[in-house]
Formats: sequence, structure tokens, C-alpha cells
Amino acid sequence: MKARVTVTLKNGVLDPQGKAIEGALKSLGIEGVESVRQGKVFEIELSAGDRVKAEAALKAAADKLLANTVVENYRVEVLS
Amino acid sequence: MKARVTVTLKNGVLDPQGKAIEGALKSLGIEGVESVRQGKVFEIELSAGDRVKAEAALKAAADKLLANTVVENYRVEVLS
Amino acid sequence: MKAAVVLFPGSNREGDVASAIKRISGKAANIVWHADSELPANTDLVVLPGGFSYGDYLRCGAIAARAPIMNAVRAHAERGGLVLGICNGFQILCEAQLLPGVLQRNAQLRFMCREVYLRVERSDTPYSRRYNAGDVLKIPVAHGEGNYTADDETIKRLEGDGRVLFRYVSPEGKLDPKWNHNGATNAIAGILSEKLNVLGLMPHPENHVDPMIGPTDGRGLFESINTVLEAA
Amino acid sequence: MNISNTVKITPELVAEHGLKPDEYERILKLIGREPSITELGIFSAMWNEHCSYKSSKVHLKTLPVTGPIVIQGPGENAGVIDIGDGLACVFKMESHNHPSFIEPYQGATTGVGGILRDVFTMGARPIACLNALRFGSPDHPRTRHLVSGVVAGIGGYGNSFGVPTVAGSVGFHSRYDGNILVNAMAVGIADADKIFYAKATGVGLPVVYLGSKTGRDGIHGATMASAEFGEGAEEKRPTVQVGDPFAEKLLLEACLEIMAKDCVVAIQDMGAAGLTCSAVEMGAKGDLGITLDLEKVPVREEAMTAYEMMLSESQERMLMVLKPGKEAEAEAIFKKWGLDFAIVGYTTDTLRFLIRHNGEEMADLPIKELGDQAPEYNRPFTESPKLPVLDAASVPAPTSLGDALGKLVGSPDLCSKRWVWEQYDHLILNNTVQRPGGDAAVVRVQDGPKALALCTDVTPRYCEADPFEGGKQAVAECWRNLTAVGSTPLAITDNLNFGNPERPEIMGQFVGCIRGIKEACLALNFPVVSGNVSLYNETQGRGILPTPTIGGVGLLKNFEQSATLAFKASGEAILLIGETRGHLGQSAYLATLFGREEGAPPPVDLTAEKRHGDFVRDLIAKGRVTAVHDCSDGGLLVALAEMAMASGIGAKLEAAPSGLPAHAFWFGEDQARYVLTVPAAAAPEIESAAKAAGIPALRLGVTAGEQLTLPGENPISVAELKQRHESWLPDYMAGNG
Ligand SMILES: Nc1ncnc2c1ncn2[C@@H]1O[C@H](COP(=O)(O)OP(=O)(O)O)[C@@H](O)[C@H]1O
Ligand SMILES: [Mg+2]
Repeated sequence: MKARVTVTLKNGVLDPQGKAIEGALKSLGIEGVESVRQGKVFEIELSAGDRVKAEAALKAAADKLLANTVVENYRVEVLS
Repeated sequence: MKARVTVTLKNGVLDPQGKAIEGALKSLGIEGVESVRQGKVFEIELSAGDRVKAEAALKAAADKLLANTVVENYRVEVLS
Repeated sequence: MKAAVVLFPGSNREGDVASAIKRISGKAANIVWHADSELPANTDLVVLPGGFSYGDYLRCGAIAARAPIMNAVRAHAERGGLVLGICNGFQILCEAQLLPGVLQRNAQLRFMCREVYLRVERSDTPYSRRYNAGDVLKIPVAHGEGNYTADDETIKRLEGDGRVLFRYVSPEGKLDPKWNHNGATNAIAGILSEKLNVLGLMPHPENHVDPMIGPTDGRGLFESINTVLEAA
Repeated sequence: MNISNTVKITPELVAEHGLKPDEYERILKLIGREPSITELGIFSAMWNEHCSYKSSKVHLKTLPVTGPIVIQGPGENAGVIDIGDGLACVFKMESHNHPSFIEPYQGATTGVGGILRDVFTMGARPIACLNALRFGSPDHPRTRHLVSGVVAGIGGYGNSFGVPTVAGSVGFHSRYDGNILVNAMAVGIADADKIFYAKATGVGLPVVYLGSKTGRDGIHGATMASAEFGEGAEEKRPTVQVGDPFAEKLLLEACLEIMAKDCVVAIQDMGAAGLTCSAVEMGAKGDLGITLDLEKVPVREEAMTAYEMMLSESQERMLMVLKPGKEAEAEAIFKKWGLDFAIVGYTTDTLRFLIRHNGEEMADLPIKELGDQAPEYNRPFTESPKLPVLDAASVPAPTSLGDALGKLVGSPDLCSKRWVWEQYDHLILNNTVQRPGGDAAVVRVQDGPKALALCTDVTPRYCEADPFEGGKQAVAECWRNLTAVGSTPLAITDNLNFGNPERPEIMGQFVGCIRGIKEACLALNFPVVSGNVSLYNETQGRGILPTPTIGGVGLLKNFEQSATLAFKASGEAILLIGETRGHLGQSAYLATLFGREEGAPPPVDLTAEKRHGDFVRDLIAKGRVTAVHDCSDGGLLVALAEMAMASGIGAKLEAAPSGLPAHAFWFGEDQARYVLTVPAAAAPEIESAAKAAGIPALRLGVTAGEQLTLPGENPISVAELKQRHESWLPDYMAGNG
């Protein structure tokens, strides 16, 4: 089973990396970019099993480790 | 307009981060995790405009900056 | 003083801090393995050293914060025991929520190794009694992710409670963005827990204790700890 | 890529493996049949330039490699010298030029990782890293990106691994536009009687695989490192390897732990052409055969073929022959550090290199011949034509000395490299007595008082103009930098970076430089104990400047007696040791201010070099000087400015001696010179000591104020100079350069 956990910075938390990328894209002449925020994505292979359990496990993984919930949000998707 | 660029390591390229996270999830007792690969996601705000142009701009952004195409693949999505 | 320095895979300044402790207290520190679940009996100071635990993969300190030994460290802190986290150790303490906030990438997005100036904000803590409030110390930093960040409320609380122990300042002791090399909120370099027994800081006082090698402004921190523990 | 072992070997396939038709004929003769594809891969790995040194061997053999302090010269993973008290210093330098051009961050990290492995494979704990970097012209569109990636990569690896990066050099020149140089050096300390070697002994002993898993990284990387770049260089991208400093740190700790437990017979790291080179080396050196069963190799990708496993360049791996009965103990140590441990084969008495995969024979080759019978070429070469000595009178004077000095200290080559070395943790381990920014780094050994002085040097402009003098100069400057901090220079490692050796002019540069290095090493009693050759640094027929980087190690018995270059106080006498003739040919002055790279480089008088250096070292040891700096790029006034900028103290200087144009005196690059400061009262005595020893000594002035003042010139503010010196690189990297 394939799953994906996406971790992004909460609104309002300063993102120095995103800011730098935003600046760089502008100076590369990429048009229309207003803002950039950088996050992480984890592509996870799970041993076959049931979807509901998988989601619970992924949520636990995100809460315990993958995201720092002080500054980050996450989203869990089971893909297949 | 909101868009997302997801950057992931090409198959076969060593992912030391993913490997370390995989080990940590296992030792935290998260069940069923077989493998983890870590990627990046960029959430980009674009000034309103046409979708096709936006996609082209994002592809250019990914090629020129967001992805290191030596070792990474990317995927562009215009969300709204 | 009976110090325990925790060794995580990827720690690399454990030797530097252990030798600073030895130099100043005359006593060797125990090196404790991350996979252990207990601290040596009668440990009175726990040090989480600098380095790149688990390669600093995922987020700095994130994986180490979940290591088995950290339960014992948490219990030690809850009992009021001293816990000192330096650099990666500070990052681990934040990830373990023994201290609030996070350490983000340096504003310039580069690793920086240089001497910086720190202002001691108060001297009535176990880590600073050998300094005076307002002292300016020259101490090196060596990090890529030391930009202290927390939500407004947390910052307000830290400031209100006087829990900021060290700040990046100019050589004259003035707040100045030019001397806040990593862009930390309020130029915060080191913070204390509510009970003042847990300290996390980004700079490396352990690298400035030997007159043969350079300045010795870091000694006061270890001398303070030693004084407190020897008096206990 | 999925290659069956039975594919037909075609001339195209042979060529793709970088083997010339006559080299293939040699293979056929050697094994008496057509090789399997795995065997062809093994030959290509063993016989390429990078591993076999086929173009350079005959010349390298001429270098002086012995001496009373040499424990191990070239030929092992790293050189080993005796530094007294039962301790040895283990060091080597290696290039990662091509990979860094293609992917600067990963190329540089894996370069640092590789050289660290070379050092700890021998049982040494690394104590310092250095590097020498050459980039293209600052105007070249890729340069900024390459600088940024390479520097971050070097720092990224060393910082995480936990070893201070303490010195190095950075230069720019359009001749590196298409081929940058990334030379990394590592230095370690071991007990002199506990050095580990690659040579296996004993039949039937387990061959153990350690470290990270094998993937399809860098397959054909070694071949790439020896292939001239063509238009399609971008296509070769997937062969880039990714470094994992975290894994290497664990590998270091595990290896040192296992070595301390007396488990190890032989050890070899897997560098270029990984499993192939390491296994062949162990067997061939020990006159043993090796049998490997590849299904036992820890892999991280599916369906890897024998060919791929034998050629993979996955990083952070080692091969070891264990003492009998030590398997369990060794395995426990590796498991504790979370590393893979697998017995993948054993030693035999057959002298065959036998590779099996799931029971099927994939390769069966004579192990000694794989290494020994590699082709060796004495390639034709033409000596570089000698250039005339440039008449100083033909070089224009500057508008003012101050203006010229400002331009020089703010130029890409001579500006401060702080932006670079601040990205390196240069303080970790708490032994860095002299940090980057001086003539050489000084690193305390264990608890002292012993210390090592370390530096890397070469002046490619000189080597291009006259390979022989340039080779001499690189060694002499390295020796001088080590001397300037007060150390006794002991030995060097070299990294010889050149263009395509199949071109006689390039081969001529190579041969010339080696002759120069040899002469200087002999005269200065400064043997070569390790090194690396990087050829084919060439794009579309345009080679790099010949760049034989020299990495030197010196010994200080007591680091408290080391000298630094900063002026210490006002009112001290400034002395110049050595003779000034005002040699402006190939000078930084000529190149930076007038864009001219002309004439012969300054000649190096090795006898004077030795005499002057020994004199200065003796003064330092006796504590009679307060500051010391060698004179190199930019000449005397630049040296003085560097001493002033390091301290904020200025100097009141005398006029240039009559008979020389002022700009030739102040900016000429004559060799064998040092600038010293001494308390004013001590100056006469030192001058007469110099005179007695037949050493030129000239009073240049006194330290004073916060400006450099020269008769008839506007005073030059040290703070303003420093501003220019410090700002070029950060401004350039910020995109304002
Ligand atoms: N890539 C680098 N890494 C670390 N230190 C460097 C690097 N480049 C330059 N430095 C340091 O900057 C100083 C000046 O370098 P350089 O001009 O090459 O010195 P020198 O002329 O004495 O050989 C030296 O201390 C050197 O070690
Ligand atoms: Mg020098």
C-alpha cells in the first residue's frame, strides 16, 4: 500500500527558505509568483492491510515524528 | 491562483533522510512501514492569470530552481 | 558534579563538552548511550551535546528527541535536575518539548561557524551565577539551523518570565540585527525552562574554556553549574 | 540498466567502457577468451586512468617518497609519517573534480567522504580536513552556482561528520570554466604501531562487507572521472552519488572500535569502482585469491546484477578481512552502530578473482594481473617553451600604490575567503590553535603540546608559464607557509590536476611539474607520502591550467611557540627576509590590474628557500619575533596589508630601495621571502644575525597607527582595505559582484 504524508508550515510561521526561493524565482524572471512556502512530503510504502488501520498508523507517525505540530500541519493520504 | 510543485528523489538515488526516518518510525512502533522516501513540496501563490501559462511558468521554476534534475523528479499541479 | 553526556548516533561534540566538564569540575562525565533507558545513578547534570544526531535528517533533533534515553532525561528534568542542551542538544530539547519553540534554518540559509557576542540577561540561574547580568561573552557558534522561532504568545511568556538567558548582541552589548547572525526572534540564543533547570543554547561555550586555544568566556557557564552542584 | 552476463562484447561496448582497442587485445591475451560483461566492467574499472594511473605511473615513480619519518609512502589508502611519541599522522588529498562540476553539492560531499574514509581505513581518527578549490571566471554563468554548491557540500559533510575544516585555498580563472577543481585533504592521527593496511594474509578467512547498502550509484563513475567532457556531459547525470555523512560517522566509530578489539587482518574502503577495486587490492597485495558471493551483498535496490554490484560506487562502505573467530564480535559492533555487516566471500590460495551470483559464475580473472598488468604509457610529451623574463620597466606603474593595493586585496583571488570557511566548522574537537585566515592552520594533537601545521598551495599561473618552476614553487610555498607558523615541514601529499595527457603539450606540463616537485622535495627534505592524479580536466580541447596542488604537514613540538601573521603592537620593527628583485612576470599585479599573464614566473632558489626558512623558524622557536607572514601572491605590499588587516594596526613604511621601480618592489613576487615584526630594540641584533648567515634582511618600517603610509603616497586606511578585502566574495555570492 502506498501512502503520502504532506507536512507544511502553519500559517504565520516565518519560512526563511520559502522566502529565499520566492526571491530567487522572481530574479530568474519566473512570472506571476506571489509567494512560496516550502514543505515536506513523505512517500511511504506500507505492508498490505486495511485502509483504516493504515490511516491511523500514518496519523500516529505524523503526530509522533513526521511533523512538529508546534509549527507544522500535516495531511495524510492513502493512495492505493 | 494556488499551485503545488512536488519534488521527489529519482528511483535508485540514495535517500539518507528517508532511511533514517524509516528506522525511527519502526523503533517508535509504528506498524506496517516498509519504506519511506522524503521529498519537498512547494506551495505557490500565483497572480491570477491563465492556467496554461501558469503551468508553463511552474515547469520553468522547477527546471531552473526547485528541483535538482540530476537526482530529482517533479510534478506540477495548478490547484485553483 | 556527576554529569552524563548523552551520545546519539551522529553526535559529534560530546568529547568537547566532556573535556570542558573535566577541565572545570575535575570530574569525568559519563557517556550515556541513546538506546539506554536509564541515566547512571545520582546523575545531577544531563548534557545533550552538539552534533548532527541522526544526520539531522527530517528536522534537527527530531529523531533523537524520541530516543529511549529521552524518557529518563524528561524524568530528570521533572525532578528539577539540570539539563543542558547545546546546539543540536537545544534542538533536541525543543523537539522533545522540554523547551518551547523550534530552531529554523539560519536566515541566510548557510551554515555559520564564527565567534559571536552574547549578552547574559540574568545571573541568578544555575547556569549563569558566575556571570553578571549584562556581561558580554565571546563564544563561537557552528550551526545551520539556529534561528529561534516561536509563536508570539510563547515569546511573550519567555520574555515576561525572564527565561531568555542569552541574546546575540554587538560587541558593546547592544541589540543589533547585524550581530544577530541567524535571524533569531528577539536575538534569542538560549532559553530556560520554567523552573530554570533546563537550558538550551545554540552557541558552544565548551569550545571556549581553554586559554591555550582561544578566549575562555565559556568557562563561567560550567563553573556556575559546578558551584551549584557542589553546594547541593 | 539490466545487463545479463552473456551479452556479446562488441567494439562499441568496449569503447563505452573507456577501453582502447589495443587495451582490449591485451585483455583477450591475458585471459585467453572473450570476457563476460561483468569481467569487461571489472577491467574497465581497474584499467581506467583513475585507478591504474596508466599515464602517470612512470613519472610518479620519480618522486622522492622516503625519509626517516616516512612509515608508509604512496601506494596505500593514505601516507603515514612518524610524528614522535608513538604517534603517526595519516593524510592524503584527493580530487572530485568531474562529479562536482556535474552536481556541486553531492560531488563535493562525496569527495570529502572518500578522503576521510581513506584516512580512517588506516586506523587513524581524522582530526582535520582541508581543501583546494578552483572555479571558472566569476563572470561565467555557472560559477556562482558551483561555488555555492561546492562550499555547502564540503561543509555539509565535514560539519556533520565532526571534523574541523581548517584551511584551504580558492581561486578563479576562466580556464576552469568547464572543469572546476575540488581537491579535498584529510589528516588523521593513529598509534604508530597500529596502522591498518589493505594487504590480506591467510587463506579461507572471511571477507566482510560493512557500512551502507549497495545501490546503483555512480556506476561508471570512475570511468567518467577519466573521460574528457564533451558536449553531452549533462547526460551523464544519473551517475552522481549521494553522500551520507551520518552513515560515515557511524562507520568511523564502528571501524575504530573493531580495530581496537584486534579483529582486523586487512581493510580497504570502497571508493571508485567500489567492490572491484577494494577486493582486488586486498587479494593482489597479499598474493591471495578472493571469492565473492554477490547474493550476500546488502543491496538497497531490486534486481541488481553482478555487473552493477561490482561497479557500484555507493558511498560509506568498507571491505575487511577478519581474523578467524572474530565474526560475532565484529558483527555485534556494527549492529550496535546500525550498520550492515555481511560475510560476502573468503580468501583463497588460487590467485583468482572469482565472482559468483546465486551460484552462477560471473567472473573468473587472475587477480594480480588485474592490477599489475594494467597498461602503462610513457606518453609522448613536448616541453613547454620557456618564456622570457619580463622587464619590470615594461609594466606600467599604478595610478597610486594605494589604489593598486585596494584592487589586489579586493580581487577574486586575493580577497578574504571568510565567506567560504565560515561555512565550515573549523573549531570542533577544540584543537584548532590557528584558524583559517593565516599561513597554515595549526591543530593541536591530543592534549598537546604537540601540534600539526597544515596547508594547501599551488599557483597555477606559474605552472602554466613554466611547469618546472611552477612545480617547484608549489612545494616551496607550501613549505614556506608551514615554516611561517613555526613548524618543521615534514611531508606532503599532492593532487596533480591536468588536462588530456594524450596531448603532448599537456603531458609536457605534467612531466615538467613533477620534475619541479621532485627537485623541491629533495632540496627541502620534504617527501611525498600520498597523492592523487586527475587527468582529462578538459572541455572541447581546452585544458585547465596545470594545477599540482600540494598539501603539506608540519610539526610543532609546542604549539605555544607558533607564530601568527597579525601585527601585535604599534612601534615594532618590520623586517623583510629574502631578496627582492621586483619580479613582475606572472604576478597578481600584472594579471589583476592589467589582465596580462605574461613572462616567466619567479624562479625559485631552493637553497635560499631553505636557508631563509630555517632562519625564520629558528627565530620563531626562540620567541624572538612577534608576527610572521610569507610573501606570495600579490607580493610584499599585499603581505603587509594582510598583517595589518588581521590586527587593525597600520604601518609607517620606508620608500622602495633605489634601483627598482616602486611597483616592482611592492608587488613583485620574488620567492623565499618572509615579513617579520620584532620589538624595535631587538631589530639590530636580528639584522646582524641575518647578515652573519648571509641572509638578506631589510628594514621596511614600523607598525603604527591605523593606516599604511608610504612616502609620497596618500595614507591607506587599514579599515577601508579590510572592507574591500572582506566584501568581494559575499557581494559576489549575493549577486552584486
Ligand atoms: N577553501 C578553503 N577552506 C578553508 N580555508 C580556506 C579556504 N580557502 C582559503 N582558506 C584560508 O584562507 C587563508 C588564505 O588563503 P591563501 O591566500 O590560499 O593562503 P596562502 O597564500 O598563505 O597560501 C588561509 O588561511 C586558508 O587556509
Ligand atoms: Mg601564506
